[in-house]
Amino acid sequence: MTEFDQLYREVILDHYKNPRGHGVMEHADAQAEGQNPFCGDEVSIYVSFGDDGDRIEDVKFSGRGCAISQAATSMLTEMVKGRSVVEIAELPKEELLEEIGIPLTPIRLKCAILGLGVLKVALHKAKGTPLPEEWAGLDELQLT
Amino acid sequence: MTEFDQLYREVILDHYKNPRGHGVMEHADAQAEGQNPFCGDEVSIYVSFGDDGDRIEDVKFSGRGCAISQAATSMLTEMVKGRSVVEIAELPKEELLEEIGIPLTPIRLKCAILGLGVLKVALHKAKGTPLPEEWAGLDELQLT
Amino acid sequence: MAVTAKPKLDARSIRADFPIFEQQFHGKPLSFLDSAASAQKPRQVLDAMRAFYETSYANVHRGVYQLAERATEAYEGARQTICSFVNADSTREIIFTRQATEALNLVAYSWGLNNLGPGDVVVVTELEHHSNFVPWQYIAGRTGAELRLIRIDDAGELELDNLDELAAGGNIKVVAANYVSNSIGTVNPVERLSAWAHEHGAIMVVDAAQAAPHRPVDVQALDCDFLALSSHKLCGPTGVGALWGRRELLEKMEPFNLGGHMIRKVTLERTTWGELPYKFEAGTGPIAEAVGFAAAIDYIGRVGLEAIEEHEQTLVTNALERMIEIDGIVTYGPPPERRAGIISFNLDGIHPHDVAQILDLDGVAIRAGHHCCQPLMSRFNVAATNRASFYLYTVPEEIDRLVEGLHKVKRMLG
Amino acid sequence: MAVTAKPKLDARSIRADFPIFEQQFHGKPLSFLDSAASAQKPRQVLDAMRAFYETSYANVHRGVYQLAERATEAYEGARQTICSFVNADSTREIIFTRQATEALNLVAYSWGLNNLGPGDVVVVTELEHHSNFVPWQYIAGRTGAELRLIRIDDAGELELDNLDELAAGGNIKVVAANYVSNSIGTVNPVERLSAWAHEHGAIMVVDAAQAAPHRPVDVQALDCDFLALSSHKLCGPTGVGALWGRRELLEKMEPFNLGGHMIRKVTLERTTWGELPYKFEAGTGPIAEAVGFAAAIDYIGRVGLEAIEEHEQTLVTNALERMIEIDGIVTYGPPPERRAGIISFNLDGIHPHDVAQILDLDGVAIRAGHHCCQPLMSRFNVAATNRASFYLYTVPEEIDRLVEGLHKVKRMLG
Ligand SMILES: Cc1ncc(COP(=O)(O)O)c(C=O)c1O
Ligand SMILES: Cc1ncc(COP(=O)(O)O)c(C=O)c1O
Repeated sequence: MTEFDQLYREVILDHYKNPRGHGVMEHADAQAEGQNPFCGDEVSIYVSFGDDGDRIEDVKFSGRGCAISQAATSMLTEMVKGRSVVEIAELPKEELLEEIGIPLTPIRLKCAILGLGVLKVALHKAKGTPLPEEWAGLDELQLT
Repeated sequence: MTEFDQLYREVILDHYKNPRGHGVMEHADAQAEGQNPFCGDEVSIYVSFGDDGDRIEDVKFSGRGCAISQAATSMLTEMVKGRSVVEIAELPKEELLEEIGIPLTPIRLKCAILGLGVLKVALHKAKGTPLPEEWAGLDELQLT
Repeated sequence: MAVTAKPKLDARSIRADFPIFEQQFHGKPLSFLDSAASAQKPRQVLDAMRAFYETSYANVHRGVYQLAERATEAYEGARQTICSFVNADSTREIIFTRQATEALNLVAYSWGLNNLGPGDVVVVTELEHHSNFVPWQYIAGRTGAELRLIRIDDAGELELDNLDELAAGGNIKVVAANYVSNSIGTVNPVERLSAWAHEHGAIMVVDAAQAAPHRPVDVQALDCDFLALSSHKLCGPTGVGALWGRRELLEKMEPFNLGGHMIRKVTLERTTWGELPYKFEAGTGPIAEAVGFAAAIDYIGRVGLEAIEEHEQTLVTNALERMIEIDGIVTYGPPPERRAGIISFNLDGIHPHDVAQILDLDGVAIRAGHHCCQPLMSRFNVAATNRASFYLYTVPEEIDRLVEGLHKVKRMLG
Repeated sequence: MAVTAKPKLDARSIRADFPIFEQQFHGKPLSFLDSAASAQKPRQVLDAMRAFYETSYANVHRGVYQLAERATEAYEGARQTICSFVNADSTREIIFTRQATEALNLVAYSWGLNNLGPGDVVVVTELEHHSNFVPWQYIAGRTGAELRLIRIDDAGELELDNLDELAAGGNIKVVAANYVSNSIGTVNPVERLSAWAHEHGAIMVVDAAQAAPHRPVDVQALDCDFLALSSHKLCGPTGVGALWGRRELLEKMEPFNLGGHMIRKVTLERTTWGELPYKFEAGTGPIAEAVGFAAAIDYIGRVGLEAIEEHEQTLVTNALERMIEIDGIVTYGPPPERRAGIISFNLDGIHPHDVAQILDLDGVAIRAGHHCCQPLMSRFNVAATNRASFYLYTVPEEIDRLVEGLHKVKRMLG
């Protein structure tokens, strides 16, 4: 397998070209924006909860980013749907990285986990779930 | 000639061990203190003018410094006595350095010309003779 | 300047001076098209620093012993080299800093904190690198002064027609601009801005970090008041830069960093400052780095800045011609004759990170990002661009590789 | 720390790592007894920097291409090395600066300008280097706070009995002290000062520029809030140093220098700051210098700081014993067991410049001056002293040469 094929393997390209969950949600129960300070990419995440309020019913995202960040956020939306808020608030990034399944340098890692971070911020704001400091500050910019 | 002999040649050692014009002048017509910022050495210079006020009658100096600065200031007192204020205000440092007659590195040069600088400041303060900026600021510390 | 025969530059033989090109990346030779971020270093510079450490190293200025004298001579000699390089009047006007950024902060803090207040205006351009933008924004904020922007047109050139509107209702105190834009290569009319600044009684601060590697910089001709440089952009080491400042201004300014070497006398009650330039050089200086900086100036001086500029212009002209043929490409910036060897561009719909990543797999290194110019990115309504930048060691084949690479990116992700 | 077998240090074989000793001065081998001003560099450090420039150089952090990744890895790896070296919790607490002086200015400006005011007191010691004295004096002056001194006794040790008097009638906000005095070698009881500072709700700022080359420095054990280092004093390159700061404090602080790399987002209206440590690292960092700094830490780490300390103590004990036999000599500072490898002295009636100059003619390099410690010089009522300082490459014969040289000085000028 060439390095190209490794990095842009088919599933990544598929999610990149046909992102799942791409769009804006009008009346989201939870919402956050965030950005990757290294490249300036911005992502918005919208969440609706199930009737019990404990479960993620739907997730959408908008914003622009590189193939890795778009594909990773697209995969993320599929991954979290139907799972409990608490579970996702605690989801280790490794689970997402495994799903992505490509070798990432530190700088591309930041692309890959941006969407997850913004999702965690959204849950934190709506539900008060804990936000480990690794993820803090992503949404600091909403005022500007 | 060894390097030592060059640097500490007899006349230097003589002026160092038996400085001419060393002391304080009670009622000086002109006076200044100055210091070498690189080593912290301080020199005070006292001048009395002849009756016409245009000539340097006597010069004394106090303060402590290295052999080069002490010897140079001692030589300076001999060199300027009887000469006109204007002439000394304009005296190029080269004239003193020639008299000293030893090879000086940049840092030792500052030692050698400290006394001359302070003398020029004293004349400037008493007589308003011009003070090229090379010599300015030597006495800035008298307030501290 | 006298009219001389056309300068020539042999990029291939220059390239042999740079050890970095001796290795392969991903099995391919390196096309380093990111010199605007930082240039590679020739052996001559590395040798000069090594020799300095091995034979002449000691702390400078106060040592009486021979080694300290040698080190001082080398350090002050480097200052002289920089002084001549920017055509300054005196080495007292040359202050060693960590880089251009610190040079600009020095001016913003030391001049700005004490001279700005409510009603005052600081003017910067929309083209600025954050290093000549954020310090002014911050110090303006602290002092109550206002920050205003000289806007650019769609070609990335300063809009100078409405300068007087910009001046309305405020007291212009500082005009700060880069000489060459690191993002899109625009060469700015600094002389004209200096004249305008001085008409208003303002100081003119020039960020020459990106200009100095590529074209002669002459503080007299620019008629500015401060000018900032970085060594690492012109083939010198990291860790050193310089500020040139007009002596009358430097003399009236408070110091910035405080500590050893910059004082005249310290007592509990009061400290007095040393002479220029030491007043602004607290602590042990970037001694070996200054030696390397001077060696780099000598190196590019031997090649000739006019020759470098011409070489880059040929490359840019050629590259632009070929790049605009790529379907869906957008390039930013002015025509080749008014820009340095820098091309910013986007491939429609493809994120710069992906472009840079795929090029890298073929050994072609370009930059993708906001290039520390977020206000400019906002102006062009993008989050990031790709940037290819050329320097004296760039050879024409590297442009072939860049263009081929871009076609490949389109095939893969388009 | 585990009890280990007695550390040993073979100064002669260490010396062979330092190219500077391969040449002669005035026809004699070099006795470099001025390491307290700046240490010489081993081949290992010079090699590490050269290899970095030749194979891995690019600007760090934002580059997507491989070379930039390598450079970033090396730079961040160096941060990790420093983090372990001072036993910090996290690399986020390690900020690269130009040297200790800038590290101390960063704290004085960034913390001090925003936290000090009238009624507040900054306490420094009479032993301070200007770099940990003048910034506090200046910022205290700007903010209306008061500067007070912890005095020393005749042996050059801090007088801690009347600390509470010192605190009377003021609100102590900062206590700043060096860990080892560069002038007379005193090792200060920093733990005790930290405890006292914290009792009063003050921050404890430690200048470890002179300690770190000679003994283990552990920010947890010292329980301080900020600690400053310089690379060049511990066999690393010039142009780089580091500040360690307690995260909670760093997070609340305003940035110091502003510009590229330290921002999160820049707009005309407002700029937000990046994460630690980048918030405090504006502009292109001292990249290769950081790599050299880490290589130096590795080098002295392999020798062992305990071994270095013991080696220096043996030298100091021996040197002091022989020096005090010289007629008319005055030495300053505490007994060998409470000092680093530094001896300050005066030969009655002979100016230090002359002493150093005559020693230099025999290839013995010592320093003569105020050592950037004018308040201390005032305390001892001298304008200057001679200072001989030892390091890991110092061999016993150099002490013989020093003592012989001093006898010669006395014969010549006494
Ligand atoms: C125009 C311009 N200004 C300032 C800088 C900042 O340079 P440095 O990071 O060396 O301070 C750069 C480099 O990126 C630049 O291109
Ligand atoms: C105790 C102490 N503090 C601070 C400094 C300043 O170090 P630098 O000039 O590397 O900032 C020194 C070095 O002279 C020192 O010995």
